[in-house]
Amino acid sequence: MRGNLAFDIAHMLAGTLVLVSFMQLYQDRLYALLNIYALHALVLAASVAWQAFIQDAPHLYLTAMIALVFKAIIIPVALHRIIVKLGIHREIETVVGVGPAMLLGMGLVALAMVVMLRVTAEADPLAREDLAFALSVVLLGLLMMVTRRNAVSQVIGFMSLENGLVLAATGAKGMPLVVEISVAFSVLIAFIVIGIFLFRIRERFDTVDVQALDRFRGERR
Amino acid sequence: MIDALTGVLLIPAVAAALLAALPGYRLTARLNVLAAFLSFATAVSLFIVEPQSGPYLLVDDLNKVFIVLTTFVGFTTAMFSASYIGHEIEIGRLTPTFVRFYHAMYQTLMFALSLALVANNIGLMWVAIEIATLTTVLMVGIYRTHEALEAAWKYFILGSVGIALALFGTILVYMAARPVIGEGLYAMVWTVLVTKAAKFDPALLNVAFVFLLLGYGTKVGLAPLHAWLPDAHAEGPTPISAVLSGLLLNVALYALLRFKILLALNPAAIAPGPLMVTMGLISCVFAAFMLYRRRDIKRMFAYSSIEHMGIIVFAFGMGGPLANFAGLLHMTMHSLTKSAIFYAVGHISQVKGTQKIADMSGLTVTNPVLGWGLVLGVIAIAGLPPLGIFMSEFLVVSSTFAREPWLVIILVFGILVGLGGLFLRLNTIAFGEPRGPTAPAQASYVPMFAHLAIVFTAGVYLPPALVAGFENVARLLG
Amino acid sequence: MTAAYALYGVAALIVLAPVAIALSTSPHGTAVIYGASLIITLTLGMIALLCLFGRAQTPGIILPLGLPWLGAHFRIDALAAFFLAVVNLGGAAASLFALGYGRHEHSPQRVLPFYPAYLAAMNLVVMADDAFSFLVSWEFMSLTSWALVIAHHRVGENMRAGYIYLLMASFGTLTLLLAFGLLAGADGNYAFDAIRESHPSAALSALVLILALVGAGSKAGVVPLHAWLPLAHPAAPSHVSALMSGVMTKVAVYGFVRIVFDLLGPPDWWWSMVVLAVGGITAVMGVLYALMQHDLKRLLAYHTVENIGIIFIGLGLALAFKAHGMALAAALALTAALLHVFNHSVFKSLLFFGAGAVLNATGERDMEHLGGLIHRMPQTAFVFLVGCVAISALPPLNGFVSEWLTFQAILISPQLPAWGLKLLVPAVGALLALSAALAAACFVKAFGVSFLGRARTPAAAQAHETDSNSLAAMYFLAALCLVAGILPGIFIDALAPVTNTLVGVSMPQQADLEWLTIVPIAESRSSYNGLLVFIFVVLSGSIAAFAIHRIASDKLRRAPAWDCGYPDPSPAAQYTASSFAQPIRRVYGTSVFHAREIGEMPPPGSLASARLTVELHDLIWDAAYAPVAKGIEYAAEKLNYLQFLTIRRYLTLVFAALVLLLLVLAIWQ
Amino acid sequence: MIRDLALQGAQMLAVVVLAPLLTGLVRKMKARLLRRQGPPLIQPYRDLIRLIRKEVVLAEGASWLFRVIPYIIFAGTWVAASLVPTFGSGLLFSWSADLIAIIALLGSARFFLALAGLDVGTSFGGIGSSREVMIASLAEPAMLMIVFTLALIAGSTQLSTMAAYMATGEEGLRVSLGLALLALIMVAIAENARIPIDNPATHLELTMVHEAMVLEYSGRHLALIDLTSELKLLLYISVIGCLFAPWGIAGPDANPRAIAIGFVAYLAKLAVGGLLLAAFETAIAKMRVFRVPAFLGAALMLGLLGTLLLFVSGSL
Repeated sequence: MRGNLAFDIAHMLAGTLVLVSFMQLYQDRLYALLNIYALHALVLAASVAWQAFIQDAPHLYLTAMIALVFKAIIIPVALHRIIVKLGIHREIETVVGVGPAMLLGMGLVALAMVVMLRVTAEADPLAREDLAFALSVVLLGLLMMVTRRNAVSQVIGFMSLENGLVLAATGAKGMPLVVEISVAFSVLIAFIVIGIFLFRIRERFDTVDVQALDRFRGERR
Repeated sequence: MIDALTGVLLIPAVAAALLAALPGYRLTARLNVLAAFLSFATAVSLFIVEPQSGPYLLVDDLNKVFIVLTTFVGFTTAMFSASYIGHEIEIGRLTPTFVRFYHAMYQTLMFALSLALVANNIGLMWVAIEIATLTTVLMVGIYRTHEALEAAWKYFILGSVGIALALFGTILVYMAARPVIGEGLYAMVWTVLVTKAAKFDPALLNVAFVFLLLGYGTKVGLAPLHAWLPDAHAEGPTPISAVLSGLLLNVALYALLRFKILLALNPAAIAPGPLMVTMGLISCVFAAFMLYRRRDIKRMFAYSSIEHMGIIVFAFGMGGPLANFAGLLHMTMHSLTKSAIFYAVGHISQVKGTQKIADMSGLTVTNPVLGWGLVLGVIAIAGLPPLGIFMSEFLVVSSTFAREPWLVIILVFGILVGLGGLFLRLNTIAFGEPRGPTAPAQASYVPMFAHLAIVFTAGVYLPPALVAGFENVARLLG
Repeated sequence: MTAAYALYGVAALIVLAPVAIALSTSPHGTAVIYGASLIITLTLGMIALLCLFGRAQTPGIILPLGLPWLGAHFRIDALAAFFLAVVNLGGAAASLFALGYGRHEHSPQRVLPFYPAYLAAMNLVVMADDAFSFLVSWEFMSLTSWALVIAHHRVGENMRAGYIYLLMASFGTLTLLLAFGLLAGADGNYAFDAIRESHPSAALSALVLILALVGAGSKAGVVPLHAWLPLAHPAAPSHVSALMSGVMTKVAVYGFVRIVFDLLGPPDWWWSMVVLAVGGITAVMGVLYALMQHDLKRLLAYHTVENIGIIFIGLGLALAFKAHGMALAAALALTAALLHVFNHSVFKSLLFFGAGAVLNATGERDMEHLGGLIHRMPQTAFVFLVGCVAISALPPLNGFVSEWLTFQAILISPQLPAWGLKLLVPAVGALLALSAALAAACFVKAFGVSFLGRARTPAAAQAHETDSNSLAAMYFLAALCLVAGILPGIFIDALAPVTNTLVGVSMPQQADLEWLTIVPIAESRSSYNGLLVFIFVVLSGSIAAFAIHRIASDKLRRAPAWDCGYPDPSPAAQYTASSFAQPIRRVYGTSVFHAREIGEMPPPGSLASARLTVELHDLIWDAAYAPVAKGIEYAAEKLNYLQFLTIRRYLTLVFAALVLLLLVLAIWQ
Repeated sequence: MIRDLALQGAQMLAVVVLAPLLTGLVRKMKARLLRRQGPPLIQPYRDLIRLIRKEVVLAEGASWLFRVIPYIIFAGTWVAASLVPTFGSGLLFSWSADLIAIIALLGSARFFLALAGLDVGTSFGGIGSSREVMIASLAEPAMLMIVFTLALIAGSTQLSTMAAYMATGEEGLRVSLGLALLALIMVAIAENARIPIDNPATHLELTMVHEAMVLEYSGRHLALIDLTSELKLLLYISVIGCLFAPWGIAGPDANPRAIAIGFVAYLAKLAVGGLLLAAFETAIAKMRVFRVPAFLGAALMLGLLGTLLLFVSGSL
């Protein structure tokens, strides 16, 4: 009975994460995007916590905390600051319209399902579903990076991608701590480096638009 | 008691901390060389006494050679960068603080690379490669010119995406291993995985391999994941270009190989061969064509690295004892040759004060040693005898043509086109009427010629120990 | 054991290279290096002759080099011995010549180190007994010769020549590599013995034949793969040109013979069709190209193409006979081909030496700027003339003998059953005859325009006789031309072991025939005695001279030229090289070169001089090479856009790759 | 042995002695056909003797080669001519050079003559030798094709053997034989610089070939060259004679009577050949130089056709 319920809740949380990814994909204002990302991290934290509960693996609570504090609060705030400082709180110019992006997202989720459900059942269904969702989140994050022109939103896409990873990692029962550490570590480094870069970029150009970066080529045609 | 294995990791780690603390360019440079040499010495000692491999670290035929290779190239590059960075400070492209940072990062990179090689735990390996990536990102951006920043940014974005994909793959491997091996650490320990790989869930392994191929393939620089590589090589300091081409690509490829072995051991899983062959061919031919329009000398050789990675991946993808042997040999030879070329290129661009091919000409007249060194390097990298790469290309082509004629013809076409591109530029760089500044280079030619000498020797004679190790690995790779 | 000594010699040559680097700047460097290589090549030549005449099947040697599990195999069988002799004969002559010629080299450090290495490489190719050592030496040979071609790198066209040469050479090597890949199979039996054991299927060996023809042919300069040859050979210093034209092309022929006659199983009859056709076309095209040249060295290079064609005709006939089990005829054809290999290496080296001497004396390669050299450098003129007569296949010199044998082989070929051959062989015979006649025409032009007549430039007028070393080398080769021409029997017998190993039998023993005649099949059928012909000609000539001078007058008076009453003092009024070739150009040029003569007549009353310009098109280049270059350029241009995408686009690429692979997974199973 | 040697000697002598006579005959006939009196038969001998007596006037630019060449070409042609079976096929040294070698000997003679044309460095010499080699470049292959045809029929390139085989007449009439004969005549005309290819009697600058080459020669040199060309004419007629009219040729070890018969027959052949040539030359006009390739190309094609027929079927 409990297994079943546990399954449903975990399933629900993971599904929510995918849903939130879709919201990110849909959202095209920077502030709103930040908030949605915070929500994303929140949901992640919840699902990780739940995993910790049902796997009664205490160290996962730590991961949940990291996700909650770090991703749901600190990073959004910091990014908010940067946006204000850079004065780029304007609309994000997306490459493809929201509609097509959503459709693409649907396709990706379907693909993720097809690929993952191939997995034979003796890898337990919970892990299987989780993986399927995680994969969709990863793909959606990537899609977001691809469809946004603005550096900040690309960073957000990247981080939601990493959320997908965390989801997968926690879904993997009994995975050694090394993974969480590395994830946290990677997010930390990622953030610092991005910060440095955005700072430098601020120094150099008046935009963090990646295309502006691309104008400075080693080798012009 | 510290055995050689931990020594290889400890020395660079300590050195990194030390170099971060110590001021003064001369001292740090010397220290850097010293540390690199010490780790090289310890690595060599691995051949004499083979330490016990535990759940985190291991030594086997596959990584032994690469550890020695990595530490050796690290050592020679340190020597090279000592003279190179000195010149950079003189002309004021780098400030002492950045040099300190640079040296610390250099040792960190060495640490990460060695760790990636000796890691017995796929998670640990991933972490190591990630550290390596991040450090190189910082070093590529060190000049803080527009181009450098842009290159670093590009490298960073693409690299971290690659890292993420690789991590996902790693997790999937764990998921596949868990039902068989059971939860916990040992489901990520390489030596254990190998023994049980046959029983893993094939579908999971397949997905895992796709992610690992793309993730680590980004580091290897396979087209179409290569985009970071040319700019990172071109805009970073030349020692870093040497290390990138010579070591980082190898290490990433090494990680890929480990997982290929896993798949090879599982009969039900998708054959990794076709995927690798396809990507290899694409990279080889694509890079070969890209050589023709290059105006920046470092970018050109970066593309040639992509081409060779393509050849190597093709070889492993084809499989078979000979092709695998050739692939391993090619990895070794390429990293030695390419780093040697970058040593030459570094000094050349310092003499000429530019990296633009159009502005350098007649080097063999003005700086004979540098010029002929470059010519020799290009001859080696183009796969002409009697240097090492010819042997590996000979083995790859001749051993696979009977099996897959059309694919091999594509490969040969790529090789030929690449050769054409390389020599087209070499002719203008090394020969003809001299152009540009012709000051003699204050350079240490030792590293370059040491590498070329080794490559030459290997082209004529391979030591049996090396051969035995490679043959074991080749058999393992299937 | 002899193989070991030979390897010592090669090792000595290789050691010589670094020594040369050290000595290249010192004044004695030239003398030391060339002297040493002269001695070594002579020794190697002796060893080769011992192997050839000693008939001793020398055991192979396996050095612990090259592929670790295979080792480097070296062996000197009869075939190898013969080519070894050719290589080192040429090498010795070139070294002797260079002892004098090399002194005028202005950048010796770019020639000296590569020269001995080049010699060593050519020796190794011939001695190699496994695929890897063979290809390493083969490509090393190309590499060193490339370095020599671009020795004078400041001349733009030399660099271009070197570039094309290196590309074609690597192309050839890779083709051979594929051929060996087929022969050795996936598990890599690279040793020649192992390859001989393995019997590939018919289709496979046919493919190997094509690959070998392309690979070795591109090095030998077979049309249409010859494009690099007339560019690269003249670009090198003359003694190296002599080596490249006279010797390296023969090494290429060796590669072909080794693969097709030795390693490959019994031939299929249609192979010979391919080889014959290629040979015939090469012969005629080569000489036609040569006729259109007025650069002396380039003309000689194109003639190499022609002679390679003649050699391949012989090889093709040998293949045809071998395929139909006519061993004796095959032996005849093969002997003809190999004899021509030797002959051509001799007189082509001689001619290139002569061209080098002229180049030294006048600084000119362009025949339009030469003329009258016979007065200034009579000895060079004499030996060059000998070379011209020899290469034009005129009795009593050696060029005639080998072509005569080839004709004899053609005359046996009606007995071949295959219809294709029945139709092809006579045509090839006609082509051969045509090329012989055209060659004579071409060398009348070469010698006549550059050595006879009046000097066209001051440089030619102030020419001086070349040095004694060069002359010694040229006289030696000239003597060899005569000896091989009047005593061919000896050389034919020397080739017997070679044909024995390749087709099982050899031509009948010639040496013990009376009057040293050569009789390929039977006296009633055909025979030739160079010695007697030579003696007769000399005798009757001297008799006539003697008689006339004794009984009639020997008075002589110098006077201005009569020239039908219109003597023109300016040397420009002489026939130039291009005007000499004009009638032949009118006959063949329009079809082969799309040659057009554009005459611009000034309008009546204007004092402008009329102009006649001739434009020639190298159709093969336009059809085969230019498109490839264009294609690569185009592809490079198009692909180059990928260097300039935005990061997002690159990410899209990654993303697309991921999705694609996942789709593959989803569809797979 | 001695006898064979004597025969060989006789042959050598005979050809040299008869050659001018033949030329004289041809000239006389041509004159007669044009209803002129014409020079006496022995005129060529007189010319030669006079030329030999005269001193040589050597152009200033001439080199040593220029002076040697007349002897070389004379020797070459003479040797070639003395190896052709004329009245007897039992020549001692006939095996020392087969038909191919004989052609090649003539080829080397031409090679040197062409060089001589270039030696003094005059424009006419250039014209002559360039045209000469152009003609040769077509005539020689044609000749070789003819040789192929005949050799394939007779199964030998040995002239004496071929003559003996032809004499048996067991071959009968064959298409390729006819083709070969036709081609051979065409080549012979071209090689001997006769009308319509070239005019031995002209000194019109733009039409002459052979004469232009030897323009600078005088005295004994010129005599030798004239004698050489006369020899050449004789040689070709004798070749045609011994191959296509092999009647009366004395066998290897024939008695003096047979030899005498052979000699008479040979004289008759020469006479007939000369007559035909004269008639032909008077009947036809000289063609432009650049029509020559077509003419010789036709000869080449005929020869090739003959060979092809033989290759394809033994009975045509």
